[in-house]
Amino acid sequence: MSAIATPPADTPVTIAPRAPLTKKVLTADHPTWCPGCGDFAVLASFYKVLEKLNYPQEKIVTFAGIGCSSRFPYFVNTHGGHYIHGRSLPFAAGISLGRDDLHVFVFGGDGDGFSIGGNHLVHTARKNPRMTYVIMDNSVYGLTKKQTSPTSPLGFKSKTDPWGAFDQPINPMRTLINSGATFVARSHATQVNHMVEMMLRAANHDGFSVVEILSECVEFFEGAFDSSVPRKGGAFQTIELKKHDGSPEDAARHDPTDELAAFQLALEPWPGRFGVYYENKTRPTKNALEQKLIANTREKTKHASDLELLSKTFARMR
Amino acid sequence: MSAIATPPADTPVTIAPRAPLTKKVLTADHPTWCPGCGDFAVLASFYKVLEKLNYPQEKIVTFAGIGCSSRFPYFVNTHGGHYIHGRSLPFAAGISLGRDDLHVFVFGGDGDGFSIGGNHLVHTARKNPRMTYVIMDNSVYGLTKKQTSPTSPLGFKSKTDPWGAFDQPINPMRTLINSGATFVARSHATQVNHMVEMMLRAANHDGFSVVEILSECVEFFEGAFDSSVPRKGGAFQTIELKKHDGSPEDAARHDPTDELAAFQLALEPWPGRFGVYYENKTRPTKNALEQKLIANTREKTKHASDLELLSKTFARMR
Amino acid sequence: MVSPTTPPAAGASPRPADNLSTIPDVVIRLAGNSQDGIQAVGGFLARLAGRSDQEVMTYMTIPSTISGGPSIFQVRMGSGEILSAGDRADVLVAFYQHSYESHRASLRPGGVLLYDTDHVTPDPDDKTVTAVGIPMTSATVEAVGGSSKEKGKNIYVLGLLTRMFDLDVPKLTQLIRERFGGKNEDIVRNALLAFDAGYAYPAEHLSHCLYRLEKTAAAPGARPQVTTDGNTALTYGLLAAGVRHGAGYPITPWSSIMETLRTELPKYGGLFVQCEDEIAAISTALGFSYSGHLAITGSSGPGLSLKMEALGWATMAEMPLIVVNVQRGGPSTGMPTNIEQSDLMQAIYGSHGDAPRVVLAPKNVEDCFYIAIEAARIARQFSTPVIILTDQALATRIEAFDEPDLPKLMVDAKPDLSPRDHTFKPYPLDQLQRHAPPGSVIGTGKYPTVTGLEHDELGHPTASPALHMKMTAKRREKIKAVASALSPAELFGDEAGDVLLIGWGCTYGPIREAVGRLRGAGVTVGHLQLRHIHPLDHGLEEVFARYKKILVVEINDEGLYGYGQLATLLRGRFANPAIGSITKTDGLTYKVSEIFERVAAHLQLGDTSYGMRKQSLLATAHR
Amino acid sequence: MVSPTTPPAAGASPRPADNLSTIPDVVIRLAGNSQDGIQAVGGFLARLAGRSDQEVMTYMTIPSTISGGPSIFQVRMGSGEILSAGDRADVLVAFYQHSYESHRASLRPGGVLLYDTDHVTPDPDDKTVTAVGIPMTSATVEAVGGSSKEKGKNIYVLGLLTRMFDLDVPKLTQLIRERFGGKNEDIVRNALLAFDAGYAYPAEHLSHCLYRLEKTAAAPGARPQVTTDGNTALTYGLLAAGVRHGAGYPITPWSSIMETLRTELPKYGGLFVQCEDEIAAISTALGFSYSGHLAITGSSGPGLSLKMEALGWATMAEMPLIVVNVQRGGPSTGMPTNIEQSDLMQAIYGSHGDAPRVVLAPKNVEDCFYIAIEAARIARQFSTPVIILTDQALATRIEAFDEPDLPKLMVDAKPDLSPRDHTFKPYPLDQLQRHAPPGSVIGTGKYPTVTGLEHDELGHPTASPALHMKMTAKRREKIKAVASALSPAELFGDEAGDVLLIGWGCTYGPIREAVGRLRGAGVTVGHLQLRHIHPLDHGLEEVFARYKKILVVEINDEGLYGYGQLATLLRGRFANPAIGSITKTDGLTYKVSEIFERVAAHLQLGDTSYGMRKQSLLATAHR
Ligand SMILES: Cc1ncc(C[n+]2csc(CCOP(=O)(O)OP(=O)(O)O)c2C)c(N)n1
Ligand SMILES: Cc1ncc(C[n+]2csc(CCOP(=O)(O)OP(=O)(O)O)c2C)c(N)n1
Ligand code: SF4
Ligand code: SF4
Ligand SMILES: [Mg+2]
Ligand SMILES: [Mg+2]
Repeated sequence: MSAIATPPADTPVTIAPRAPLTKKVLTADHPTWCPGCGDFAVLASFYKVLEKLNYPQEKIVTFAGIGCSSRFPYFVNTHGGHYIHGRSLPFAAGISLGRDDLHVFVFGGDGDGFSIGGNHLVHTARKNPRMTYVIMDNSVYGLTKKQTSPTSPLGFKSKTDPWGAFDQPINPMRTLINSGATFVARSHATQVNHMVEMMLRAANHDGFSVVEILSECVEFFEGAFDSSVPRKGGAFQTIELKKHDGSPEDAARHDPTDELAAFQLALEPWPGRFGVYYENKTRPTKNALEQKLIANTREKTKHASDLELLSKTFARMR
Repeated sequence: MSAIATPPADTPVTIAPRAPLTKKVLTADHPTWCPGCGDFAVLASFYKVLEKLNYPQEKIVTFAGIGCSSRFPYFVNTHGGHYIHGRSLPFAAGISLGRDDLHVFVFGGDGDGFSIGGNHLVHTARKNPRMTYVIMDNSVYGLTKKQTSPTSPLGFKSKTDPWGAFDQPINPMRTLINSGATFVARSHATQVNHMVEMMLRAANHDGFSVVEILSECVEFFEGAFDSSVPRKGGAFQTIELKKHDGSPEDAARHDPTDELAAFQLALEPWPGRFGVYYENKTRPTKNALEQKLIANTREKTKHASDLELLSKTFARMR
Repeated sequence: MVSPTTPPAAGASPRPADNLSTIPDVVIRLAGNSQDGIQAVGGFLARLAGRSDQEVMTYMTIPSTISGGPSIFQVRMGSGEILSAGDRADVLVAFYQHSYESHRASLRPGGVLLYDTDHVTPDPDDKTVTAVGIPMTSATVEAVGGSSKEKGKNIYVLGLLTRMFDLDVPKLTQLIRERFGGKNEDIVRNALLAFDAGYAYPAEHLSHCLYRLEKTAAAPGARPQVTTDGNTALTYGLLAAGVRHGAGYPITPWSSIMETLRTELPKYGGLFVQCEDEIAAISTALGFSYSGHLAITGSSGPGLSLKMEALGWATMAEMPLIVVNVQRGGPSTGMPTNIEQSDLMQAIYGSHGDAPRVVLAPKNVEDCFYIAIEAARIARQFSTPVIILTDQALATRIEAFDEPDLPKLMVDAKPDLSPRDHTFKPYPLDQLQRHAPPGSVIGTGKYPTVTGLEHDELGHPTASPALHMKMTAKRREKIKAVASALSPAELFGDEAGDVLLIGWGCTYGPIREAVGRLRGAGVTVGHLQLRHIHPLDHGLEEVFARYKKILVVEINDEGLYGYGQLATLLRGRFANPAIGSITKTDGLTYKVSEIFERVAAHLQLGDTSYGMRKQSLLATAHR
Repeated sequence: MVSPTTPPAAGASPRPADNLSTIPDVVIRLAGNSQDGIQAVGGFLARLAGRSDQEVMTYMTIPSTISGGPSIFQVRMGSGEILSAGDRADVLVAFYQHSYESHRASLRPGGVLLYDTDHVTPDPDDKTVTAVGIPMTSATVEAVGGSSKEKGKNIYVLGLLTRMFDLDVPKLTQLIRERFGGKNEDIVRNALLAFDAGYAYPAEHLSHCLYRLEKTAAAPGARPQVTTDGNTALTYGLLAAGVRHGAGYPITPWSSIMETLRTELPKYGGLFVQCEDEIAAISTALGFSYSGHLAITGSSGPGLSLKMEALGWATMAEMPLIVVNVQRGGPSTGMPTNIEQSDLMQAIYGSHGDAPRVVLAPKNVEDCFYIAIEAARIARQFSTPVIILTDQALATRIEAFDEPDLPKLMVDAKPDLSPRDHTFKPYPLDQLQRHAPPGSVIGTGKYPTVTGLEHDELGHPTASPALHMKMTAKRREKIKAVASALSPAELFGDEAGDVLLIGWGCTYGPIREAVGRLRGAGVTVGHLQLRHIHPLDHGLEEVFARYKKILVVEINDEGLYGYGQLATLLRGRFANPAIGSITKTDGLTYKVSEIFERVAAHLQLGDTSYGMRKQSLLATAHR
């Protein structure tokens, strides 16, 4: 594996001993979100996640597409950026595959991820690059001020469906499980501890991990997720993990490695359950596969230098 | 419903009494495919399907994206066309929604449909416009001469993966079922009768229907589908339909209205089974929903003429 | 002269009878936060002007925060031609300290500052304007009752302005009723309470700043005026043109066109599809067009970039289509709520290959309506994609104009499904393509294929060198022929002389005003506002030849070689070194003074201040 | 003079000793079907020329059927500068009747027609060429054995041509061994059998058409020649430039670049990702660049249209990137296997907004290698996207050129992860942007955001008019600065005079040959082949001023106003009415005679045939 492709994760960096990451260090611009927007809680949880992970600050990358939620990287003091609408996943795959030593996080909305970006989700997922993707689903287009999104429920009255949406919405969990992502979880912006847990597990997953977080747009879709908010009379139902203890209760519990069970869980009626739907620890990452290819190939070419390799090629063209 | 939106299907056309459609009438340019290409059989089957359906010739539309398979429309003597790569579905949705009196068929390859066009599949399917989509899957990029396609199996040696593909391929049946298409079937280019039956059922389905046909590229992926070709030692296993007769055999049979069962069927190991995986006869088409909206709205505006409507609007802007 | 007035108890006081000064027009800038409803007040004033046969133009900014944030709305209304929203204001209404601080400089000397004493403390040493402090917030709360909090102070200010300028109370209260009528009765009542309270603000405190706007009488037989913004005018232009189908994806500032179409089209038996992205949108629109219904798609900058491939197909397949681009600040995501005219080259050249297409640009809000009709006519007649380049400024500003003569203008377009005879070819070399939609019986029995591959006259793919040459020429000559079917832009001002100013899009008004001032300063100057960008109007070379200098005024960058996009295009066409360029990229519309000064600099005029109104008319009105 | 020779029994016959005529170069056209392996024969001849220090250029057509179909391969080889593949052929090898009929006209009077008597019956009345009938098919079957069917007749023809032109047998058999060596031994043996059989074709039947190509000796100390096509040269140029990461999606004729990169990069520790579409491809490539590795993406026409939005982001975010566009016939899907230079305007102006970027164009196969290195240098130094506009003709044709001096040229580029000090700003206004990839510790503790929104120096989004002006100017001035870092194109021919010919891309060779002929005809003519399209080279205006006429020769349409794309650009920049345009859109490279005639017409020269070789040298060689 050449030095160019991937500086090893443990490259010695000549700086003073690090203080642990704190919220203060991680805070950047003041968020431009509307007061009360669910995205604030996601941001707060992400700070906590980074504190716990305590990666070297300069090795964290926070990227996004376009949307209210996609303004996220401006508010996190790490390397990062704001790409174009719907294309952040292939961009982030380039970062991850180019630099195996980095920790890549992508944030975005339901429109960014499931509408214009829907195909990139599937094709990024099937390649399984090491990175974490957080979809902040408010079931509406926030930044463009209330059009129907692919997760807007039937009957939702938006500016593009003033009489109520009637195109069948997608089912995010079903879509994510089907995409081939090797870690799929669901959380809720009113549940900070749960969000932190899900994002932590996603970050620690060796592969392409996705967390969908229901995050209310108070401006354009107030109350969208009340049915899973206990203090609004809803129920926040988490997924119970199968214990494989042979007990009769265990039959109803979930095994996240079981794809069919995950699919079935995704078909449960709204508001459904929260937690890890699917996890596949065995599929190799594209990072690993490409590095293996590089290693094998360089083995075959006897680790010839770049100059030797290219000179040989030209010699063959004589 | 205004005359502009949708000329009624029974618009009297002042032509001589029609002779039934024949292969001769339906044949256009001579196919440019390589001798032995599976696509010839799909074309032959489609002629048969049209003969059986016997629609008025001028009301049939055959459209496609770009690829070997997508050259289809040149070979069928109906209205039709050849659009850009991967975008034929939204184009065809425009035809269908613009003209409810037409019969719209779209053809294309696995690259056109699952790679560049993957997102349009999902979003067209969830809208459920009335049309039929036939994917001619050869598990390779034919027209561009042998690159890995999203359905190329792991290990397939192509020009872009000379050592064998290692990105996880998509599972077409799973993808189609998940897309929200209301009719999903699978067939094989070596099985003309089966193809005809599947395409006929798809054409008669009131909604977005998809048939995936395994169609061998003899030039760049010879033998890809031999394991389901009996004369090459494979097995062509069709789906047995559940009879709901309470018999023990019936438990193993398939009910195409059962989405979870369809998903499970899609997870069967290669080469899997052929037939109708999923069928949903209850979801309304977008054609119907939009027409209902138009009818309701025009009811409310008391069927005012275009001039009356617009004059009123300007009066409000005074 | 600063004289903060301490608030009296609310209550109507008689209006000092008839010592009101009459002024021809006034520029009022309302500065607050976007949730204060200042746009509504601006809208009422604009509508009132429209209903009073006056001219009006508005201007607004949109904050970059997602909701809330500082925002302004400026209205210029009056008699005579109102061509711009005004470089500087005669009246500034400041709701907050930040409003005051950011916008004080925009107030002309001698103008009137109205500020909310509940939030603003003006600079006591500022003596060049008349400052009137009014407890807008608390007076509104008092009038309407505590429940509505600060809501309603916009309407309070409307009442105040109505009093100040002797505006038409019945018309305004009618407008308030119309606007809030659909909602619950309380809202109308509260609004009227606030309006009355503002109107009733003791006149003695305003006595030195009461005016009367010159009344304009409608010409006998004139059509009534309508008041609206450019996106709305364009949308209804499409409806008048018989466009009944469309597809799009949201993006600012295009979205309001698709939202209105989505809501309106079903009434007309049509439909609009919200797609998953801009590529799907143009594809669905092309599907509609193929099916026989001329369709519309549109977007702003980033979305237009995504449509480039499909647009090339439309040229190759000779498919009619209308594409609206509401331009905004670029490149990339750029400045989504600012104006820029930087997508012109892309509109013409953005697709790969030689893919000629028609590009039009409306010059003001009224023209947004008419250009939509023109675009549809061209698209149908020439079976070609037509791009309408409008922009953020036109999209959001309000103007009043004569109500269109709908019975004359309305187009009733049905797909032509008539059987085609034996001469039918989908791509004839010797005549305009006439697309035969599915459903048409083809006499030859050979059904046509539309295609993006090079093809022969029957639509079969070909790699024949001769055919590619002929078909390329055909597509080019067809677009050239469009120019002959259009009426060239009208020349305004001097027919020959020192300088010809060329503009396109929203620069129309400021250029025209600048021309007036330049002529006042003794310069001989003409003005052409090009509405047809591609192909260009016939006969421009003769017009150009009559001027020493041709300056193209645009809101885009000067480029690598010192010329804006239209200037580059004109130089490329005419290779006329007299063509120069005036550009800027601050994301704002031109002020008249900017154009005046830039032209003056080009012509090396001495005093560039000539003809500029320095003092507010409000100050002189009382003298 | 037609004299069909009836085939004798195969067998070597002694070569008539030394009465061979020597010719400087020869143009051989092989016409058959694409599965006949004529490209392989052409390739062998080209490689042989390269190894013999001769010049060579090839030309081929690709059938529009998916596999099979008529196809040609033309080789021009010899001493002296070979700048084009030859307008017409000296030797035509016709495998089939259709080959004969389609290509007979391309044979010069006095040339030699070799036809397969098993398939072709030539016109017996055709007396202007020497026709030699040979049973190529049956003789091959006889030599190799029935099993291989018709396979091998291409190598048989190679043997025949070797004999005819006294080519180097050991070098050729060596090339055959190299080519087929990897496969099983039978294949090599069969190929050599076929070669020998062709070589052994009885000389008496060829006695009146045996020649010897002038030998060229390598200059002392000269580098050995390499022989390859443009796509290959470009790919290895990228490798030499230290580019180790890329992403793409297949499309003809771009695909071979991505295929080679996918195969080669792992050897160099890099990787290439095949993506789901072109948008994902440019996005992944930008991700690589952001991560610190200058990356490459590319496509042809339709795929480039899809990259326009992301390309605008690259300009805004100031991200380095190399984008290759292998141009083909447009618009839309167009003519995928033909040449056209019609994507130039899109390369410059295809994205919305003012999004300046660098555009380069290689002039021949060798230059494909060097331009890749130049592109990488510019992209890194100026942190900007750079588009390389190559084309289908360069991509697929074979030329021989001096092996590059790799030890001098190789670039070893590692991401710069060094800590950035307190002066670091991601978007400094007063200097070139220096992207700090993730992994770099930022001294201020404030980590940078790269963005497509307008931003301040620290990467924070802004809608400030002043900043948008400054940043727009910065992005423009940066690209202007690139011009100063480049060496301008070299002027060839007369330094002043009647006409200056300007070209770009694959027109280099034919223009240069045409210049030679025009000068021979007494015209004073210069030639500039522009490799830097955007920004243009400095100093062009002074060069232009020295000529009465400037003609830009391009393979694209004359556009609405009569000018090709580069001509339009140059007129836009210089407003010089002397700039005229020579264009065509037949999907083929220029013949020298076409350029000569078009220039002659512009200059109103009388005899346009001057200097054109009418007769084949083969005819005169024997006189
Ligand atoms: C190519 C392109 N199309 C459209 C837009 C306009 N746009 C910006 S954000 C957005 C969608 C916002 O919805 P979502 O992704 O759900 O994010 P949210 O604002 O709800 O967090 C759209 C359509 C754009 N910036 N670029
Ligand atoms: C935008 C764009 N990208 C790429 C191409 C090149 N291209 C043509 S067909 C094709 C894929 C062919 O594969 P598939 O869809 O499976 O069809 P097949 O030829 O195998 O039937 C590609 C990549 C194109 N025409 N347009
Ligand atoms: S518009 Fe909605 S999603 Fe956007 S910031 Fe406001 S509340 Fe949040
Ligand atoms: S390349 Fe393959 S898919 Fe294409 S026509 Fe030939 S056999 Fe069929
Ligand atoms: Mg959203
Ligand atoms: Mg395929």
